[in-house]
Parts: sequence; structure tokens; C-alpha cells
Amino acid sequence: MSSELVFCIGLALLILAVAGFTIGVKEDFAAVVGFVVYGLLLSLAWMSLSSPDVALTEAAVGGGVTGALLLGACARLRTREKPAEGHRPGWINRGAALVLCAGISAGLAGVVLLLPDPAPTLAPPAREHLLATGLGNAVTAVLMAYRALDTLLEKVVLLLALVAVWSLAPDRFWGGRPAFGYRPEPGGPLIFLTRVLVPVGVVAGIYLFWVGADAPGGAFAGGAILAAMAILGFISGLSVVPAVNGFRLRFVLVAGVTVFIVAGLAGFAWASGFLAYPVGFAKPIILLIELAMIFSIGATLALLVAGPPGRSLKP
Amino acid sequence: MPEFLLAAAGFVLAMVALGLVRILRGPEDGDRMMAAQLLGTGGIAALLLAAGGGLPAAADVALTLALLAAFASMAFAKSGVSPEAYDEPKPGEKE
Amino acid sequence: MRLALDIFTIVAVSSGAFFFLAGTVGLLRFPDTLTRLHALTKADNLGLGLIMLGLLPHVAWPFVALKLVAVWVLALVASASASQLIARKVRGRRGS
Amino acid sequence: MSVATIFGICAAILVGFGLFGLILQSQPFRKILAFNVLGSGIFLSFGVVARRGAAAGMGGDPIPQALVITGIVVAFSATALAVAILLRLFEETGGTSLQDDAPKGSKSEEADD
Repeated sequence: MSSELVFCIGLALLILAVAGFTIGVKEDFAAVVGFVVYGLLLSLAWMSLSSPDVALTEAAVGGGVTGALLLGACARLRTREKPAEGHRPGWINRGAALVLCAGISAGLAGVVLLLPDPAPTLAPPAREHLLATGLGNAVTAVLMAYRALDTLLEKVVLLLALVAVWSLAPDRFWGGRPAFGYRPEPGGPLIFLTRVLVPVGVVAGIYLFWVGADAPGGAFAGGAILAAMAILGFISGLSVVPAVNGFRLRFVLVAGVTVFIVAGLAGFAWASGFLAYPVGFAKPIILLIELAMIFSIGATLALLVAGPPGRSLKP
Repeated sequence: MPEFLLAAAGFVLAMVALGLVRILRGPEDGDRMMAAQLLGTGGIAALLLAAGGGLPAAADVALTLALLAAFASMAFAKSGVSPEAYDEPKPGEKE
Repeated sequence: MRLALDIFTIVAVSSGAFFFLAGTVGLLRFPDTLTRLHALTKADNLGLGLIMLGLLPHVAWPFVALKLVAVWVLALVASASASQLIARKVRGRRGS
Repeated sequence: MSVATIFGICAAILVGFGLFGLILQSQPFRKILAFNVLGSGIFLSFGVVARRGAAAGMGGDPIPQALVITGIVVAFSATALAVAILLRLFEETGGTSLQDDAPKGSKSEEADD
């Protein structure tokens, strides 16, 4: 057995252990920390599966924004005494659930193990048409050219999720600022760290989008990093969460989808149909869409963490 | 040499994984956060060692992880403070 | 030359790995939160730094080497400040 | 035995873990976490499929990878929505128990976010 396999087995076992811990541990906070660690380990697993694009996205989303979201939620839920433990399912129910889950796991494992050996793959055609897009990274080509419609709709889903989160606000807070963010502590390490990290993070996010055309990277990983930097600004108090009815904010939020749709409609004029790119100009158009997307994704993810408008937790 | 680097990656990962026992034991939330912090750093080291300096993409992933390494700790540091610190109405805001 | 670089890598990476070992032992064995924090920072700063140093001769392009140094500097700044934050939080809880 | 096989089995077990937590955890917050574990198991199995489809000089089939990238972001937004609903519930009722006004045994509205 090669040492790579040993490493992977160790990593897989570690992932399973942390996942089991996250599911089973009693303390909510420990579960959240476990989950943050779990996201980081998954990113290592994605590297081992030679999917660096996914590893980047997982690192940025799982290690960054998800952690902030869950830690914040956990702290808020703990502010009062926890309600008495809900009724514990009986032994029969537990056994049944165990059997069900073990069965599903076994079935899935079987499916994975029994995949036909030259596995079906779309890599050759993806590689073949890469030249036409002018891109060097096949994953970006899938996201932005071959299956651009999916990516567009996924952006719309993000916006819908944000609207849904906002709509949870009590009426009296509607249009206001999300109850997220703190007063700055002058001279504190948080301020220092924010001032150091945010410029680097913004550069790194835009860099990831830029190299994403030819190397692992892309708008999603870049956008998630930008979101993390925005959240950093909110929690250090150096920047204030914008009010949800601000025009500029809404402009940034819809910019990605708008540019995407406009470019898609223009496809009717300059190429063969919706979201078709003219020969030779695919790459600049894709980069333009991605540029708009990265800021929209960043703003959307940051505001999803910030939550609905409402400046006080008091009911 | 790649074998050695991979072995070192495995060793570092195993070490920080042992540190995760702190998440289980606590006793304070700070201790749990520290274990996550250690795993973050160790994960970066293991990632780069496993790639053996060969994959440029590994450096990007490591950079992302390093950038966000302290992120959870920072969110944690503020998480107990309630956002009500934010309470007085700001001018120009709808009530 | 090659051999010298390899030996350098082995020494640096091994000492880096040792600091991770030390950090973990400290995290598990030290008696209270603040001393554990002390152990953690050693692994964070020196362990990662030495491993990066050991990897430097092996990277393909100078730009990647630059990124590795950036990773270390970022981790250094971030973990030092994060330790401060955790320590303040722990102390705050005890004080009040 | 290959890298893909190892992570394939890992992914299958993760799905089982997640489902188990989703069914048996009584607190909705923990159900959300479990749901995320379940989801990441499914993503990982996509990764395994991608890895097995390595061809044409690429480390993996790019299509499942692209699917997973969008999936990760959508899963995050769903989590954020679920958390927001939960916090609002907490704000309104002072608790997050789903059992109070629902008949016992009927478990979750969070489960299918």
C-alpha cells in the first residue's frame, strides 16, 4: 500500500471521527467547533481527490462564513437558559434509525464500489471544447460556459435565500440594519487583525477570481473570501452592516445576476441563443460576468450571515 | 523525498488530530477554540507537505486557509457579546 | 547541492513536526487554559514556519515560494492575534 | 483500493451519520448541523465520481466538480436561512423546541430546508 493511500485512510478516518463527534456531542458549542474543523478537513480531502477548485470553495465557505454563522447563532441561542432537553427517542426508534442509516450507508458504499470501471466521464468533451472558450480551467468553463444557466439560476437562488432571510424581520425593523456587528474596541487585537487581514483578503479574493480562468480558483471561492472579509469588518466594528433598503447595497446584490442575464440575452444578438458567447470573445465576457458575480456573491453571503434586519434581540 | 514529506504530513495531521481531544474535554470554550486553531495551522502544514511543494493550487488553498485560520476564533471572541451593544437608533434610519 | 538541500528539508520539516508534537502535548497536558494557549502558539508559529522553510527548496516557481512565505506571515499574524482574543475572552469570563 | 474508493466509503458513512443525527437529534440547531454533514457526504461522493472520471489529462471530471461548487454555496445559503428561522423562533418563543406545540413524534420542519 502506498503512503498516499495510508495518508488518505488516516484523513478519512479523522473526517469520520470529527463528523461523528459533531453529530453526537452534547454541548452545542463543541459541535459547532467540530463542524468548523470538519469543513477544514473536507478541504484537505478535496485536495486528495485532486479537485482543487472544490477545495478552495470548501476552504472559503466551510472555514470562513459557515463558522461565523454557526458560532454567532450558537452564542445567541445560549444567551438564555436552554429549554429542558427534548424527549429522547426510545430504544426502538433509535434502533430503527440506526438500521435505516446503516442500510443507506451500505447501499451508497455499494454503489460507489460497483461503479463501472472505465467510469463514465465528460472530461474528454470538456477538454475538447475548452479551446473555444479561451479558458484554461475546465471547471470554470463548465460553470460559466457549458452549464452557465445552472450557475445563473444558482445565483438567483442565493438572492432568494437572502430575501427569505430578510423577510423574517419583524415589521418594525423592516428596511433597517441587521442586528449584527459590535462597537469597535480601540486598540484591541481584533481591530489590528482586521486592518491587516482585510486588504490581503480582498486582494486574495480578486486574485482567485482572476486566476480562476486558467487555474483552480473562481468567482465562488473569491466571493466567499470577500464575504469573510466583510464579516470581519462587521465583527470588529470597523464597518457597519448596511441597511437592507439601501440602494447601493441592492445594486451590488443584483449586479451579478443582471450582468449575467444581459450577457445571456445579448447571446441572441451576437451568437446562437441565450447565454451563447460569440466566437473569440467568450473569455472577456466570462470574466466580466465573473467580476460582477464575485462582488454580488460576497455581499450576499456576508448579508446571509448578518441575518434579518432587527437591531435588538428583545422580543 | 515525496515519501518523507507525505509521512511528515501524516505525522502533523495525526498530532493535531490528537489535539482535538480538547474539543471533547473542554472545559472552557476557549480550549475548544484552541484545538480548532491548532488544527487549522496543522491542516495548512499537512496540505502543503502532502503536495510536496509541487502543486501551485495547494499554495492557493493554503493561502485561503491561512487567511481564514483566525476567522472562527475572531467570531468566537465576539460571540458572547450580544449585538445589543448596537442599540441606540442611528440618524436616518427607519423605525 | 541536491543532497544538502534534501538534508536541510528533512531537518527543517522534522523540527517543524516536532513543534506540532510539542504543541499537541501541551494542549493536552498543561493544566489551565492560558498555559495551553502558550503551547499552542509555539506550534502555530514555529512549527508552521519551519515546515514552510523546509518546503521552500522544493517549490517549482519563485511565485509559489512567495505564497508560502505569505501563508506563514498570515498565519503568524492571525494566530498571534487570535491567541490574544482567546486569552482576553478567557480572562474576561474569569474576571467578571 | 484507491483514493476514490477510500473517500467513497467515507462519503457513504458520512451520509449515514448525517441522516442519523437528523433523525435522532432533538434540537433543531443540531439537526441543521447534521443536515450539513449529510450534504457534505453527498458532495464528497460527487467528488469520488469526478475522481473516477479522470481522463484527458485532467485530475477529474469537471462537471461533478462544478456541481459541487455551486452545491456548497447553495447549501450554505440554505443553512443561513434555517439558522435565521431558528433564531426568529427563539426570539418569538424563547425556546427552540419543536415539540411544544407540535404533537409528539412529528419531528421537524427544519429537516427539509
